Amino acid sequence: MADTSTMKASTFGRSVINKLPEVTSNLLSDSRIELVVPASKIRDVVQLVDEELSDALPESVFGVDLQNDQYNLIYIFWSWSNRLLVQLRVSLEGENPEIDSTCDIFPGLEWHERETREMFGIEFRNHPDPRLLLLPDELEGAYPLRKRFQSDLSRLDETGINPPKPRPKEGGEQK
Amino acid sequence: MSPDILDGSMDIWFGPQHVSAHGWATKLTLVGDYIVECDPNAGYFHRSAEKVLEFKNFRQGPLVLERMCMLEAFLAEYPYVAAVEKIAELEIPERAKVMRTIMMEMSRIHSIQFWWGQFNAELGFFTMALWPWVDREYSLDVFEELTGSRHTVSFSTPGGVKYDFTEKVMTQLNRAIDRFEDRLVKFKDMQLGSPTFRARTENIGLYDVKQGLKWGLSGPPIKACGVPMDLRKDDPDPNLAYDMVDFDVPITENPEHPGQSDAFDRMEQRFAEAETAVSIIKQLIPQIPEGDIVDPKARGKANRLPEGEAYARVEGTRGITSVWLKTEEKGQTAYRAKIRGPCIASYYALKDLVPGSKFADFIVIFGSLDPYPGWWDR
Amino acid sequence: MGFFSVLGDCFQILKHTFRQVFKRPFTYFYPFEDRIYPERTRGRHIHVRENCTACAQCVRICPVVAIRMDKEDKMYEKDCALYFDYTRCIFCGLCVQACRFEALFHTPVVDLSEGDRDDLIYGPDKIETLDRDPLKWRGRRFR
Amino acid sequence: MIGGVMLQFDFFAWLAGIPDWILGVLKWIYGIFSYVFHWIFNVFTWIWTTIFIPKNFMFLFRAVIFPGLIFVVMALIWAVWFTRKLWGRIQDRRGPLHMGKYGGLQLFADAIKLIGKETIIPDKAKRWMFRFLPGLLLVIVLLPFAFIPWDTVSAVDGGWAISDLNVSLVLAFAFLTAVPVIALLAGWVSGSKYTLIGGFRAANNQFAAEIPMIISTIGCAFLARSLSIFDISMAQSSLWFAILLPINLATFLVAAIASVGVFPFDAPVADSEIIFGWRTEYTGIYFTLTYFAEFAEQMLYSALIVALFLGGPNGLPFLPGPVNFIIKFLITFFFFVLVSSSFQRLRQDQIVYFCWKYLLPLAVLNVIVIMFAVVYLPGLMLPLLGVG
Repeated sequence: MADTSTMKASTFGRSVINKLPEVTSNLLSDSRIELVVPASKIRDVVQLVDEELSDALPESVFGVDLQNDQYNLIYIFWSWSNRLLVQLRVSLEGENPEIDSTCDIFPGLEWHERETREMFGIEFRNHPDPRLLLLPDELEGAYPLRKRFQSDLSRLDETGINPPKPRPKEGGEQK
Repeated sequence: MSPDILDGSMDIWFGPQHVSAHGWATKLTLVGDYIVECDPNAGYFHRSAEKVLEFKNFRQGPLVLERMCMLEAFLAEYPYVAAVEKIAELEIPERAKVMRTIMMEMSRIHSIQFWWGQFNAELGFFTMALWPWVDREYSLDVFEELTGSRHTVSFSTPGGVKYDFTEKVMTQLNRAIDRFEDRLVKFKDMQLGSPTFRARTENIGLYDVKQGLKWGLSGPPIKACGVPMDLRKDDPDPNLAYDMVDFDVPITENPEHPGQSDAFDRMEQRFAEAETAVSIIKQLIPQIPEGDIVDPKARGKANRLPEGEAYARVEGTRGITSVWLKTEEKGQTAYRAKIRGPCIASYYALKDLVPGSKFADFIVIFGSLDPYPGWWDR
Repeated sequence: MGFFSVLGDCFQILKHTFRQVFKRPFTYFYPFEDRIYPERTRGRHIHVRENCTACAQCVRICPVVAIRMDKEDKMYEKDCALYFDYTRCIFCGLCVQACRFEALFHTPVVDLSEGDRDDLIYGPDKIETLDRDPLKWRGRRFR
Repeated sequence: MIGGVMLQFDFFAWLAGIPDWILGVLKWIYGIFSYVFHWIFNVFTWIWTTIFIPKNFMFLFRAVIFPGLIFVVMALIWAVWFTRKLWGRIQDRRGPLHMGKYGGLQLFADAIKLIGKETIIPDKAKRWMFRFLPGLLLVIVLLPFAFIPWDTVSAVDGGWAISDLNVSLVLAFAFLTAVPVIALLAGWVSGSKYTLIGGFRAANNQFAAEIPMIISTIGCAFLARSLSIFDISMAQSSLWFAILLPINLATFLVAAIASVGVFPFDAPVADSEIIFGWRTEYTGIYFTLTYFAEFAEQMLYSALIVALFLGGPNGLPFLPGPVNFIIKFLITFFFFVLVSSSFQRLRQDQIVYFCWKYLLPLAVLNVIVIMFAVVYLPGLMLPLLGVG
């Protein structure tokens, strides 16, 4: 707990931006704040979250596929004593984007990072255990949660109705 | 761990075909009777729920969520519904709010009853496993009377709830609550006073708050350390009726190790959770207002949602359960739905928590954290 | 914890278990006794063909594609031959809620087991009739 | 042909000789058959005459049918049914229902199903030992039933008992000590890690429980001045040792449960920790044998408790000895099951701690108290015992 009283979201945002001016903040509500973080600074920001909010709970890390090789990586932390929800948003680009791993600061993020790696193909540098978490070995490198991944609609004909969308084009990444 | 100790070690796979490993597998390295390394493995229960949610519309979505953890189905489906409601800016009728809250607490009681029996079965006391499951039948009767299904309830829908309380549901509900209250008083002493139970659980799986928060633990495993971290108080959902009741966050503090919790504390904590849930339901039952149970315009509004992002959370039986939802403009389905189950943290925590303990205590530590494979495999 | 208090706790537990031996068991003698299923029980469906307008809302809402509507079979205008695949149905109740013409209902018949997988695909003749009274086919009641 | 008479082959003489030849062959064959038949007949006669000497017949009858093998196996089947039914009742269930009246034939159905199943032997298992051990286990567990004194009259005098030795108590414990050795071996030869851990845990259980259990019986042997189980049970004709040695009764019961390895002490077969302990790899008929052996061991300990502490066949005087014994046996077995379904499982180090720290001093204490009582209060004790 940084202070004895609870910390407002805007206060927290300001204190982060003061230390790291590259970060921009975006107040979602009174107790929720979103920080847009450049990919190179993610370790510093997570370190700051750990220092400022001593009871920070790492809720999750996950990716969002924005198509055309654009990805968002979202970190969510919750501090119960400050009633403060911190959401970090990192924009990534490229075929297999890379970012620093933060699971030495918050060990609880290790599996979330593993899952993001296997599902989206976002590499985490210095990750201690970069194995597959949920997927079987055949799907290594298939990245199922990307939008390009072709899912199985083969049995849709049986319903007797037309498929709601046109079928995905050939050349999906399914192996 | 120095390599010469590991020379005489034995790797043993706990699961996936183990009797008590239902949908998970953990690789343990034993030296003698002591575990020196623990490698929890996930993925045996993976049903690609997040990908499935991208193909289901917003009325079908809760069905996927409630199948993540059928023991707390009312709680599990709620975050998705809440996220949809946030994006669509739906108004929820008062009656639906109270009904949701009552059924979510009932679901919590059901989940605790199941876990109570499960934990005793893991400790080798099948008598005490079957007795709470008798009470659980009464909870299931309530669910069946209300929704027509015992586990996969599909109760909440964007804009309200699907099934209304009838006279008979209220009778069943009161009966289940009263019976559970009686039995809880009777069996709490029997459970916590049992010498063999104390011998097996005291000082087993000890961790402190700081460590637990770093792993991402939430809910009863943290509250058992004496920290009142509870979303029902800290981040109250406007669509739930927790502001209508007066309750304290249940915590368990053990004077022998303050700020830490062992398996015994976590058992005690779950009893306290059940008592709180019972008191919440008892306060809410007289306060159920009259009115609609679902917003009549919600069905049309929830068909196509505006573009938006929402993060909805609920204090589940096992910890913070949340859904992060992103929708496209006029999207019929979710663009991205991230399910954050509480048990991914408690299963991951075994990695650091288990080494150093005895092989026979592994299942006690595992059971006391109450992980459910659906929550980490999704 | 003294020795004698531990002994007392042990005897307390033994007392509970000993009493339980002489109580009536909670479970019931299943095939010969059965409980009363509530009205809302989401069992197998029944299709009222007179009310059906073949709007196919139930087919569209079904999250697992368990319902198939046969539109080729045009015996008369309002034909709507529904095929329910109970190997896939998850009994979520969405199709019954989607029906606005009171043409599709759940029944409290929940024991659908068959010897053959194909028998679980209920054709139009089977889905429109109940082969037994759902609540009165078993001998004794329980609870 | 030089220098000899050419014997002309007389075809007709040869032809005339054929019947004799055939007759000779037939006689020869008949001789063989009659010899064999007489031999078998003599053997049967010998067996027949030996068995139907009344003394021999009764011995065989006792060994095979009534207090012997078939009775014990029937009791075993009943015990399995009773245990399951009682567990069901304690756990608010009904237990087996459908086979026979009240599920009484359930065990036959189970056994037929298990025997019909495929026997899977793991690749890493030592095949012959793996096959041999379950049968040996059942035999070893069933053997001490020969020393159980079912009747007030000894076997020599024609009572309903099989045999007795003047050291039968020691011999019974010798057999029972072999059980965890077999469990350990079975765990070893199964070639699996879980079975190995289970085997060692079984050995650990016996290591913990055996000493308190044997010391609990010392008091009985002192008071009866004999190591024969029959003599011990007959020494209780006026006063049961349960009254003089109540603590030893309790310690013997608990140590017996620990030694069998059922519920509070089921670390060897703890199904939530190690899958089924040393029995994990056994399937089909082998599993049935080990399963029976566990129940046979429970029954054996119940019978020993009755014989050593509860007066054996002594009891209501108007009932025959075996009936008295069986009534007491049923009650003891009931408590055996009741205790074994009332507690959480102990860890194996806690089992050793418990058995050695609590059971052993208590057992010794009771023995010492009774020794002093015998020495200093002879007037109080010995007339009651009927041995003074």
